[in-house]
Amino acid sequence: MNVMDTRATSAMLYLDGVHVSFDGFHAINNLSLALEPGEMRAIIGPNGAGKTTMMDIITGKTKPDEGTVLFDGVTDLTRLDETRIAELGIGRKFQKPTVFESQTVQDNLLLALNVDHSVRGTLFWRESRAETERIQKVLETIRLTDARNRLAGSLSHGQKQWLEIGMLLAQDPKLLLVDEPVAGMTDVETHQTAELLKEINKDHTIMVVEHDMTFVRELGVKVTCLHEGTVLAEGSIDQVSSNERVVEVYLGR
Amino acid sequence: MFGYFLERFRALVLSVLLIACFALPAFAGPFEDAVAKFANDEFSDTAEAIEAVASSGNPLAFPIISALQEERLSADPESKKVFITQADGKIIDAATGAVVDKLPDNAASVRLNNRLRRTVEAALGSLTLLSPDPAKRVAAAQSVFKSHDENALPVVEGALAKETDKAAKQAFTEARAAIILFKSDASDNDKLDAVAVIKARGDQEALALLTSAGSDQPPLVAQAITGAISSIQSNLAMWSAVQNAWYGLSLGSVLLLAAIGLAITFGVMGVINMAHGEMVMIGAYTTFVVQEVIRTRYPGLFDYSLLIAVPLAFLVAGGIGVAIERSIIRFLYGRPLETLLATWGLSLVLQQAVRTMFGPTNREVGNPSWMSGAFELGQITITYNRLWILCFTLAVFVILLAMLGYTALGLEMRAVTQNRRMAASMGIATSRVDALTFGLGSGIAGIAGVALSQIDNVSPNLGQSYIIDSFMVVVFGGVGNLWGTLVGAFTLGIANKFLEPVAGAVLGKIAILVLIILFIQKRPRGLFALKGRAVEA
Amino acid sequence: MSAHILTRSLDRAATAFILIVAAVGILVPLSNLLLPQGSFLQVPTYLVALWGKYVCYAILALSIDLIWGYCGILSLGHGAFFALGGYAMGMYLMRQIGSRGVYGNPILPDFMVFLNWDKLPWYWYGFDMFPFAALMVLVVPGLLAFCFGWLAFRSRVTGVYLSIITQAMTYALLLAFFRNDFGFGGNNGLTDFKDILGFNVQADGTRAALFALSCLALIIGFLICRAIVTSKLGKVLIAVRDAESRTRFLGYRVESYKLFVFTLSACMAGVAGALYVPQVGIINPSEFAPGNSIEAVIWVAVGGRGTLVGAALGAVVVNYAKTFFTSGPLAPYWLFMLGALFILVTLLLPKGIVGTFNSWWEPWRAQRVAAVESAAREDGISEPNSAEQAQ
Amino acid sequence: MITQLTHDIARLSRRGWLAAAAGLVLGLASSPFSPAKAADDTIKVGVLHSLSGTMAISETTLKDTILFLIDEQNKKGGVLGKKLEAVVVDPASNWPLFAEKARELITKDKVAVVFGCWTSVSRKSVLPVFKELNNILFYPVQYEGEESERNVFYTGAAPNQQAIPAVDYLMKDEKVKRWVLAGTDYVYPRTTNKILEAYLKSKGVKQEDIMINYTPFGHSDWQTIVADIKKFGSAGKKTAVVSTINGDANVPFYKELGNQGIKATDIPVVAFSVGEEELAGIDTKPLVGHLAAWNYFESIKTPANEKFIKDWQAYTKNPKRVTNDPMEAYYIGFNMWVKAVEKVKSTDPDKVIDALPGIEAPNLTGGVSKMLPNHHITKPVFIGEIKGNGQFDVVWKTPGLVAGDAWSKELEGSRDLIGDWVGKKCGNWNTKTNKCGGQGS
Repeated sequence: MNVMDTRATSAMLYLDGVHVSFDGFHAINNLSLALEPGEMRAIIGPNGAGKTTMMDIITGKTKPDEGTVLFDGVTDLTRLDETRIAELGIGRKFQKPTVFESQTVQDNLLLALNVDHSVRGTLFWRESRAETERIQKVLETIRLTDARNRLAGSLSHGQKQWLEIGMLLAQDPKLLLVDEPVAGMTDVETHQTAELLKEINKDHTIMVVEHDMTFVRELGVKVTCLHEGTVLAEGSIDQVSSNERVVEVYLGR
Repeated sequence: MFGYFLERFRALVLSVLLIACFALPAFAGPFEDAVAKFANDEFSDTAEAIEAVASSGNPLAFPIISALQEERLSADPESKKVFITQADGKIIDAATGAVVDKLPDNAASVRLNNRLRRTVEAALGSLTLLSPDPAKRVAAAQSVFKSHDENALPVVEGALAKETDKAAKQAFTEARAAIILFKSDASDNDKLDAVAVIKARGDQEALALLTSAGSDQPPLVAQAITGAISSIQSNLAMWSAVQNAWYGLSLGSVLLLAAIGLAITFGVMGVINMAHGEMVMIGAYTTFVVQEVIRTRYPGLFDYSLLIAVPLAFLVAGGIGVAIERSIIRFLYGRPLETLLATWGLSLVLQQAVRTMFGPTNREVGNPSWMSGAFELGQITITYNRLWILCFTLAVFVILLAMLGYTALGLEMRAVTQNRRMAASMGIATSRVDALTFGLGSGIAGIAGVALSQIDNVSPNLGQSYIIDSFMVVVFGGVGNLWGTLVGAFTLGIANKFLEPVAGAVLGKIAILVLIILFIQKRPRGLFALKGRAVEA
Repeated sequence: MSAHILTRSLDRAATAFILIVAAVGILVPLSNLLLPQGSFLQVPTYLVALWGKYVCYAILALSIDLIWGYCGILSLGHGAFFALGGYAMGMYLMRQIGSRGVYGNPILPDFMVFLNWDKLPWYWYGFDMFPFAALMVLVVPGLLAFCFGWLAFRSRVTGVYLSIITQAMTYALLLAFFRNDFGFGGNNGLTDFKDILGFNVQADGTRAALFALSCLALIIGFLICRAIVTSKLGKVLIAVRDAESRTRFLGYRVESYKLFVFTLSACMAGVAGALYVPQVGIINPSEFAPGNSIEAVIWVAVGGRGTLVGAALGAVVVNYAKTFFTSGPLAPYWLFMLGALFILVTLLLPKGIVGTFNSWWEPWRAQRVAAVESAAREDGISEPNSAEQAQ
Repeated sequence: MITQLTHDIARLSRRGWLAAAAGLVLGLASSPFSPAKAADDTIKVGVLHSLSGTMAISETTLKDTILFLIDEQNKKGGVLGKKLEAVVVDPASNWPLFAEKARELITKDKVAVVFGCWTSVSRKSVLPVFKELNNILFYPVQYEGEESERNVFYTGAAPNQQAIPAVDYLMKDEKVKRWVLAGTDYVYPRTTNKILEAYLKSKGVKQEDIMINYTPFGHSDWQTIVADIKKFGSAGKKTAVVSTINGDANVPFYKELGNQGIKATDIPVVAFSVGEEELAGIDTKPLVGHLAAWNYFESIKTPANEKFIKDWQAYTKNPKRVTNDPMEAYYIGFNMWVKAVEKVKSTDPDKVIDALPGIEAPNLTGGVSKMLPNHHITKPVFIGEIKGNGQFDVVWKTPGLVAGDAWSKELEGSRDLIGDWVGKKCGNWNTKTNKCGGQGS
C-alpha cells in the first residue's frame, strides 16, 4: 500500500484529473471530485456519463489511465485492488442488486461482517454473541428479520436492494458507494430507502448514484452532475437542476 | 557386384547409343531372347533384360523400358511372351511390336524393385538426353548430374553444344560440371570451373555432390570445394529460416482452419463445442464419400472432387450443427460449462457412430493432381497441397469476415450476440439466428475437414487431434475476435516451427502449451481482448 | 484442531455416509479373507480390486466436487494431480522391486536398464523410502496446483478460460510423461510392482488392506470436505462461486480462498491416485489424457455437484456402468451410452442424482418438519432452513 | 444458474443422505459378476481388444480374426469335442481397463486362454494379472522384445525378426550408408532404435551417419522432419529411413514424403508398423518402392494363404477386406494353442503352458513355425515394396525361419540373458552367471 507522508487533503474521497478510456472511448475525462467526511453526495447524469465507471475506479475494479484517487487524504486507491480497498473501509452497492442468492439472508450478512477475512479465520470461525447481535440489529434496520432464513434469491427486488444495503451496514465501511438504490422500488419503498440512507449518513460518508430525481430531492444533499466523464455541475439540487447545460443533456426541457 | 554391373551396363548403353545415332542395325535373335527374360520373374533376369534391351538399339527398346517404369509391361511366365499395354490401351507384343487382342489370362505385370527402378531411370535418362522434349532433356540431364557418369560426358557435351533451350542448357552445363568434378584425369582448371558451376547451383543436391567429391582431389580443388561447401551451407542456413517461416505459415493455416469455426461458436456465441473436432471429421468423411462416388461413377471428375466436397461438407456439417443446436445446445445457453460436458458426450457419440458406419480404420482420400507434388522457390520446397490450404484458409477467412460484416445474417448475428433482448425486440428471430450461427461454425469446421483430409488421416479420431489446439488458438487470440484467431493461429504455427528444430517436436509442443498457459496469466482474455464494462456483462 | 469444526460437519446424514463407507471398508475385506472361497457371501478378490478402484475414483470425484461444486472452479485437468500422486506411489513401488526386475538391477528400474541409463536420475532419489514417497504424493500435486493456481487466480483467469488452461496443463504433462527421456518409463509407465511396505501387492490380504485403506481415505477426505463446506469458509466459497466480484468488494481475498481449496483438492486427488496405483498395478501417461479428466467431471455431474455424497455416488455409478457395458454384446455401444449419459444428465438432470432427489424430497419434508422448524430457528446459522427451497 | 444447481450440503435432507449412501452400497453389491456358470460343453476363449477409442483402428480387425478362427475351428468340430466360445470384452483403449477386463475374463468367465492386446503398455498392464491368476495370453503384435514371461506367448516379431533383417537388406542390397531412425516416442521405437543403433555401429556405421528423431503420438505436421530427412540424405551417401512411426501418424508422414518428392529410389523408407491395413487409408502411388518388413504379406502366393484370404473375406462378407501380419500371428498362435490342448487333452493352463514349447504349426507363407522355449516363435522375414494398389511386393526374404530372441543380443543389459521355460524354467536366465534373475549382482 501506498501511504503519503502527510494528508494531502481533508476530504474523505478526493479524485483529481482522472482519465480512463476503453479502446479509444473516453469514459472518464479529467474528472475531479471531493467528498468531505460525513458528507452524503448524490451523483446524477445521463447514461454513459461515467457514473459506474467512476465507482469502478474508486473500488479498484478499473485502473485509471491517469489521475489521483485519494482516500482519507492519505491512501492512493489507484494502486490497490478491490479486496484491499474494501478492507480500508469502502463499501459498494451495485447497480443491479448483487447478493449471494443461494445463501440465506442471515448468511449474506454474516459474510459481510467486518471481521477476520483470512482463509484460516473463516475455516476456524465460530459463532459469537457479538456477531449475532450485530446481524440482528442490521436485520431490524433493513426490515428483513422475518426473512432471515430465506434464501436471498427468493427475495423481491426491493428486498434484495435492502439486503445489499444491509450488507454494507454489516461491513461498516467509512465510505459507502451506493449505485441506484431505488431502481425498481415502489414509491413507499423509495421513501423508506431515503430515510434509511439519511439514518446511515449519521455515522458514514455516502456517495449515491441515482436517476430518480424525486429521491435525490428527498435526500436533500449536494448534487454532482456528470456528463461524458466529467463534472458538469455541482451544488444543491435546485442549483443543478436549473443549470442550462444539465437541463440540455440530462433532465430535458 | 551390383554396382559393377551398373557401371558396365551404363557404358554399354551409351556406347550403343552413340552408334545408334548414326545407324540402326537390326539384331533379331538376341533381342527376343533378352525380352523373354522379363518373363522369368527374377530381379536379376529382369536386370539383364534391361541391359540387353537398352543396348540393343532396337526401336522397341524405349517403349519397353518406359512401359516397365510405368508398370505397363506384362509377361506370361509360361509362353515367355512379353506385352506392352500402350497408353491408348492397345496391346503389343514387346518382342515383335505386333498388335495382340488381349493379354493372356496368366500374364502379370513385370515386377520391379528399387534397384531396378534406378537402373530403369538411368537407362531412360541416357535414352532421353537427346529427346525432342526440352523438359525431358532437363530431367535426363539432372539424372546425369546425380549419377555423374563419366561415360555420359561425350553425349552431354554434344547435347550441350546443340542446346538452345535455356533451362536445358543450364542443366547440361551442371551435368557436365558434375562429371568433370568426378573425372580423375580432368585438369585442375576444369575442375575449378566445375566447382564454380556447382556452387552457383547452390542447393542440397549441389551440396551432396560436393561433399561426396571431397576426397582425393588435388589440393587446390579440394580447397575450392571446401569453400563452396561452406558458402552453400551458409546460404542454405539462411534459406532454412525462410523455410521454417513457410512451414509455420502452413501449420498456422491448418490451425486457423480448424479453429475458425470454433471462433464462431465459442468466440461469438460463447458455446464451448467440444464436438467441434467431430464436425471437422464429418467434413473429411464427406470428402471420402464424394471421392468414392466419383471413383466408381465418374472417374474423370476426380480432380474436381474437392470442389464438389467443399459445399457438400459445409451443408452436411452445417446441417448436423443446426440439428445439434436445436436439440441440445439451445437448452444450455448461459451454462457454458455444462455445454462443454454435453458436447463432449456428443463428440463420443459422433466418433463411435462414424466408427460403426465407416469402420475404425483409415479411409483413403486422394490428392487431386493439382494438389500433388511441390515446386522449388529459391532453396525451399513448397508443396502444392500446403500452398492451396493456405490460400483456401485465407479465402474462407475473408469470406467469413465479409459475411459477418456485410450480410443481413451477419448483422443479425452480431446484434444477437451483443444484446439478445434488444435484438429480439427489434424483430430478429433470435433462436433462428442462434441455430444458423452454430450451423455456420459447424459448416466451416466441415470445410476444414475437406482440407485436412488432404494432409491427415481420415479416421474417427481425426477431430480429437485438433480440438485442443483449436481451443488454444481461440483462447490465445482472444475470444470473440476473428482477427485474434488469425493472428493467434499464425503466431502459434510459426513459434512451433521455429521451436521444433531446436527442441524437437515433443518438447516444442510442450513449450508452446506452457507459453500459452503463462500468456493467459498475463492477458487472461487473449491477445485481442475486448475491454470495458461490456465484457463483464 | 477445534472440535467444533468436526461436530459442525457431522450431521446425521454425513454420519450415515461415513458409517456406510466404514462398514463397506471393513466387511468387504473381512468377507474376502475369512469366508470360504466360493461361498455366497464371499467377495472374490477381483471384486475387491475393482471396488477399490471405484473408491479411489470416488475420492477423485470428491476433490473435484469441492472446487467445482462449491467454488465454481471447473478443472479439466484434475486427472493430472491424480496421475502425479499415482506416479509418486508408482516410483516407490518401482524402487521396492529392487533386484527382482527382469534384469536384476538392484537400483535401476527395468525400463532404465534397457534404455541404457547408467544411473538413477536425481528426482528418483528418496523414493525407496515410504515416508518420503507418501509425502511426495501430497507435495507434488499440491505444489503444482499451488504454482498453477497462484498464477491463474492472481491474474483472475476464471470460468471457461481456467478450464481450458487446466486442460492445456494436463495435456502438456501427458506429452512430457510420454517422453522416454523424462525418466518415467514413457508410454508404458510404471508397472510390474511386487511389494508395498514389504507385503506382496497381489496377495489377497494386501488387496483387502488397500481396499480398507481406500475407504478410510474416502472417509477422511469426506470429513475434510464437510468440515470446509460447513464452516464459514464454505459460505465464502459459495459466495465466490455465485458472485466473485461481490465477494471481493466485501474484502475477501478471493484468490487466497481459491488457491487454498484448489491446492487441497489437488492433494486429495494425489492421494486417490496413490491408492489407485497399487490396486490397479500400473500408472502411465494416459492417466493425464484430457478425456480422463473430463470423464471425472462427468461423474460429479451425474451424482450431483455441490453435494459431496453425490460426487462419490456418481463416480461409483458411472464406473460400474462402464464395467458392466464394456463386456458382452453391448461392448461396441459403450461409447454411445457414455456419450448419451453426458448429454442426458446435463439436459435432464442438471442437478445430478442426489440434487434431483433432494429437490423432489425437500418440499415434502419441509411440510412435515415445519412444526419443528420454529424451535430450531435460533441456531439457524449452522442449520439453515430449507423451507423456501422449493423451486 | 449454477446457484440453483447446487445446495449447501447442510441443506441436504437426512433421508436423502441415507438413500444416497444406500445407493452406493447397492451399486457395489449388485455387481455384474454374479459368478457365471461356465457351460461345460464349451471352452471359453477370451478376446481382449479395444473396440472403441484410439486403438480400435488396429484392434478391431484382430477381434474379428479370432472370431473367424474360432468359427473355422468349430466347423471342424471344435477342440476336445467341445465347441469354442468367444468372450469379447472392450477395454476401450484404456490401459488400466485392460487389466480389469483380463481379471474379469479369467475370474468371472473362466476362459481357458486369452487372445489380446496390441500396444506394449496394454500387455504390460495385464501381465501381473496373468501371472497372478495363472492363465495364458497370446500376443500377436511385433514388439520391442526384452520380455519372456511364463504366461505369455509372443507370436508377433521380436526385433531380430523384423528390424535387423530389414537393415541387413538395406545395407547389402541398397548399399545404404546413412540412416535415419524415425519413430514415435514410445517404448517400441525407442528400444528398436537402441538395438538398431548398436547393430549399425557394430557394422561400422559412424555416429554422424545416424540421425534419430522422435515425434509425439498422432503427429500430423511432418514438414520439418521430412525436410530434415531430405537434408540429411543429401550428404552424398546413400540414405534410408527406418521408420517405427506408429499407425496413425503414418498417413500424414507418407503424404508429406510423397508431396516433397522423396522417392523410394532416392531415400527408401522401411517401416515396421505399416501393413496392408494401414495402407488402405493412403493413395499409395507416390509411395511405390518404399519398404516394409514383416513376417507375412497378403500378396504372398501360397495355397494356405489364398484359402485364408478367401475364407476371411467370405467370413467378413467383404471381398476387399485385407489381411495383415498380426492376423497371421494369430493364425499361427491359435493353431498352436489348439494343438497343445489336444496334445495334453486338457485346457488346464499349466499343462498347456508346458506343452506349447516345441509345438509346430504351419504359417501362411509356406513354412512351419515352431514355439520356442522362450515363448517366441520361428518366422520367416520378408521385405516388401509398396505397390500402387496398396499391396506389397516381396523383394527379399530370409533363407529360412528366424528364431525370435526374447532378449536382444545388441543391448548391453540383455546380451547375456535368455528365456527358457523348458529346461531352466526361467524367463531371464543369465548365461554368464548361470542364475535366474537378470544380471544379478
